[in-house]
Amino acid sequence: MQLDSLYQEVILDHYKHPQHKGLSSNFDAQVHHVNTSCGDEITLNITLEADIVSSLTWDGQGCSISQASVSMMSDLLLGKSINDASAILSSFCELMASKGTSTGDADLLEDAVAFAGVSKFPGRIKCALLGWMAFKDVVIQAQSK
Amino acid sequence: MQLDSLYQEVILDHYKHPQHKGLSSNFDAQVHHVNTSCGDEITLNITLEADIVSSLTWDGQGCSISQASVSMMSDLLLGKSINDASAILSSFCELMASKGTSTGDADLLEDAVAFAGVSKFPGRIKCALLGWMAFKDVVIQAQSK
Amino acid sequence: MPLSVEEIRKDFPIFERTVRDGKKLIYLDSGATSQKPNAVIDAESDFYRFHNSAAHRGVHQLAEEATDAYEGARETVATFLGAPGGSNEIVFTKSATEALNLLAYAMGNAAPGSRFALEPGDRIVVTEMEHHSNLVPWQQLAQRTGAELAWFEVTPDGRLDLSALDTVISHGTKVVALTHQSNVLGTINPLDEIVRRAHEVGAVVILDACQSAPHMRINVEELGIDFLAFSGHKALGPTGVGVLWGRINLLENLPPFLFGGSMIEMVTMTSATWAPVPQKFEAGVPNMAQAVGLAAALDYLTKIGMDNIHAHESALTGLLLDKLLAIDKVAVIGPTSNTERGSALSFTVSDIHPHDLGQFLDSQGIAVRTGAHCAWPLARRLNVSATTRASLYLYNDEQDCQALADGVVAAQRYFGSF
Amino acid sequence: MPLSVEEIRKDFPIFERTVRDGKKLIYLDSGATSQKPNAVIDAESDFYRFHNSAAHRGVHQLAEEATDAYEGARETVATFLGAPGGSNEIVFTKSATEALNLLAYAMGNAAPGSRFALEPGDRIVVTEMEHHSNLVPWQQLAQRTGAELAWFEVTPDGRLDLSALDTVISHGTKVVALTHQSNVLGTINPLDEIVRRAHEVGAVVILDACQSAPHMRINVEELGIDFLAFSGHKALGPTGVGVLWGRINLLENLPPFLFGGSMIEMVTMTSATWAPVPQKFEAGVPNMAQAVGLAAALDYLTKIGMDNIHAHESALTGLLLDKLLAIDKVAVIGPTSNTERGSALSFTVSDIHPHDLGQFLDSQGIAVRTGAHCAWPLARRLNVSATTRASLYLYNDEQDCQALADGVVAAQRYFGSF
Ligand SMILES: Cc1ncc(COP(=O)(O)O)c(C=O)c1O
Ligand SMILES: Cc1ncc(COP(=O)(O)O)c(C=O)c1O
Repeated sequence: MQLDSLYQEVILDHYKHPQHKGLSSNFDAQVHHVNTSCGDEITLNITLEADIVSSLTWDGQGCSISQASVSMMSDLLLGKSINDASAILSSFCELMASKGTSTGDADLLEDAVAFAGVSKFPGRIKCALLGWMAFKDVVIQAQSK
Repeated sequence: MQLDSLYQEVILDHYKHPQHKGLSSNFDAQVHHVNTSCGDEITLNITLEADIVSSLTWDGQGCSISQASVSMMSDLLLGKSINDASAILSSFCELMASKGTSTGDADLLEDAVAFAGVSKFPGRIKCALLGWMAFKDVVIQAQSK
Repeated sequence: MPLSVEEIRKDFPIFERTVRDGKKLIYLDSGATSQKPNAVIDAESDFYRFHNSAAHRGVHQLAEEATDAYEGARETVATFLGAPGGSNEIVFTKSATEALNLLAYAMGNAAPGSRFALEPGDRIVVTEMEHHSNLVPWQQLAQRTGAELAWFEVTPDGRLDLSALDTVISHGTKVVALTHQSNVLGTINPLDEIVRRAHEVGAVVILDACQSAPHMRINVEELGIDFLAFSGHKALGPTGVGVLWGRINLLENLPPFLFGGSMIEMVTMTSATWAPVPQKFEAGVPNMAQAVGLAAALDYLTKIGMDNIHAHESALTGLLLDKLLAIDKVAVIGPTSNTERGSALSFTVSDIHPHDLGQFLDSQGIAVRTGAHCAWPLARRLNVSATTRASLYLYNDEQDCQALADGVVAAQRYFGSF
Repeated sequence: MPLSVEEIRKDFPIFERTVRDGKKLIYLDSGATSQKPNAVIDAESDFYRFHNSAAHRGVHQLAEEATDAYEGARETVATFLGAPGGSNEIVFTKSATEALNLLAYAMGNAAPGSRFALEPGDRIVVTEMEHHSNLVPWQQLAQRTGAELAWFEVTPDGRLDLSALDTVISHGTKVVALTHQSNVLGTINPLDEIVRRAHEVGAVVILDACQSAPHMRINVEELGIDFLAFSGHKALGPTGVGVLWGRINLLENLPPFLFGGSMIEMVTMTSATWAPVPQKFEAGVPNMAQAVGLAAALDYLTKIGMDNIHAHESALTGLLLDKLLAIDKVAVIGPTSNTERGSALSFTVSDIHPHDLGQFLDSQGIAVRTGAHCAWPLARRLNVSATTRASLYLYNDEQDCQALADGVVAAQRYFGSF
């Protein structure tokens, strides 16, 4: 069933047990992103040490895809350099744009390749990208401080 | 040929030799009406004596139908009482709305029954009515003075 | 007269297709947009095929035919709404959204002191259950003019709280704009008292009939309102056409909105005067084919009978309410009683996010809408950031309702590991 | 490559019908609205038949398909215009008239002091040959903001008088809005100098491409302009759809126009923020089927080739000019030389009022337009209260031109008794 390619076990796991959820009280920058078409919301806090993402916490509400995606993302990007994080971000965006033709770069994306199936559901791509776009934004803000 | 039912000889006559054209210098009321869809224009002057249309002059430019119609109208309504003129006006409007099914009330409309054919050409009804609508308007203005 | 849904569906070509690998299409999203019968699709194509030309703008036969078709559509709409002033009271817009913006902008164009001018001290009244299209234009008008925006609140069971009617619609209220039926809750709002009070203080009543005009008999005279807007595409009609109805004397006094060809009387380089109503509000070559398609839609609806359609939907709504409320963890957002409500039915299923539920239902061929349904303030007031909405129309039947209930249960099973 | 008009006509069902008791239809009114090929009619119907649903608004398969179709149409338009910023630079409106009003109103919504705000001392520049749709919105904006309206005059032979370019486009000019091709004269305006000067003083250039985009290759980047508007229905597309193109950074800075569903980011009862471009400018359920139909039209045009179409029309225009000028008492209003001109051709025949001429031609099956063509100031400047206009397109041929010339001569005979 095609639906199973969307709702991978690891995605539902993250949805049930979100990682790094709960906003840190200190941060270099904070952004709030909303998926205007369905109302999903995410607030993302970042702290950078030198070039490294030393803290990445979030809060939000929304569907399993948006929440699992931000959970997995924070797991993945925490401790990475901005450069490495950007490469992972690009790779994830590429995967989302692949319309189901790519399985994702497992070296870079690790568990996040589970989102490959989302790319077949155009209505859900924005959900999967919500946290990632917030990350892109929050980095710019943290760096321009 | 259907076109001939539109361009009756008497209509072309009035177009070539318009009656009461040239605005009187004295008047009780003056109106300026425009056919917005084609730019035809008519200015109409009226003078009432008691209840009688004692002067009705006009100037304007436009197609044969609009110019002939106002010419014939001024011929027809000059000297009539407001009541009689209104009856003639109603009868003309009815004829225009008849979609070619009526030949017009010759007792009231006299030569203006020649416009019966116009009612088959919806694009031209406004042309034929231009002067008559101006008359309706100018009477109201003259009476409210 | 009960509808023969089987017969009706034959008129709608989309039901010949399947979705998601051969599943039967169960379309429960008519509140977003309705499907179209062949009569409508053909009316629009036939206009292009046989009569296409710019209405009001030529002396040739095609222009005559196009004008007849377009103005004939206006007559049909006037009759459909029971417009007391006839077809001159009907303005074609591109959508209800445009119709509502037209009113707000036109009022914004009113000369200070004139009938529709708003200024500080004046009030615009809306409700908390408005669609964004009947809220944001008024927010903006209030901001531009300094008028105050006030609103009726919504009770927990999804009705308008009219307890403070006379204070909310205060002296100084110039506009009362509200929805006839909530697109989220299904609530049908009672109008009599609101109209009475609005007119008492000299305000005009603007009705957003997007969710009512397609589903029940509307007679603007009986409702006593002043303006009404609805969208063609929710009423079996084409996309790209909406309707504004207004009382003729009000339309005549309202300044124009869009400026350009066909809405003018005279133009110089620095000034312009306006054509009579309704042309004054229809700048540019109009959406003729869509107006003609909408007329075909209204003819289709009228033939089946608006009262029959409403009765059919009411019966299905009652059934669906019962079925959904019987499912564990399902909460209906909006009136759970089947009185004064239409067939838009929003609900939540605890533990399953609406977006996930909608996705699951889609995999079963069931089309619903999820989210805040363009009514964020309402969602916030009712404390639900998103819901799942099923909305019914004349082509839905009991099987569709059963399929939805079964789908919800199956979704609970699918996501049960949560 | 020369066009095969015979083949092309087979694509347009309207040419299968006759007019006025069996006469062949000679359609010379494409400047008002073009005829539609089957590809366009079918694209619109097929949307309703197979994919109809509200774009951007559902999780179900139909909503995905509708979104794809609608956004795909946006891509097609972006490619057609050579939009440097891609499809986000394309806003679907209901018409060119709405697109131009959108710009004027959105600028009117700009906060004082911001990029697009106009105030006393600022200037808006138009030309004397504008269609009312690109004149009256600017008149109104000038009136509302206190900005000054200035214009380029038209020379007796129907060209823009640019001799005072640098004074007309003064420092303080914020907007230069002009037509690419006059719908009355056929004149194609030279843009390079105007664009250079406008940008020198910091003004944006808004091009009304209603009469050019359907007839010649347009590349907005090469033209160097900032905004462009055209109507679908004049470009083989459906009625009820228009296009606004704008540079992405300008669109991003421009306040919205219509308010409502789908154009917002967040809404409370008293405030709202906006969605990104282009959604910010598309409130409500969009005219999806019409956008899809327009894309089919642009595909059709592109397949034939805009350069081929332009060459075809140029050749016919030259021919028609010769034929008309050879007739006694005929005067062409607009350039009589066939350079920098499109295929809209206005003329007068002394002693025969255009309305009567048009009526006579109609009786011969020939569809032309008569009047002031929504350009009153131009008519007044050229001292012709009305003209007869023939306008050509890819489905016209030499026989059509000959028929018109013969028709004019026959009209002179018919009305000869004058
Ligand atoms: C030059 C020009 N500008 C603007 C318009 C307005 O286009 P529409 O009526 O499709 O909005 C037209 C055609 O009517 C036109 O020819
Ligand atoms: C209650 C209500 N008002 C207004 C609208 C706006 O209609 P449209 O998007 O067709 O302009 C809608 C639907 O979207 C609606 O449901």
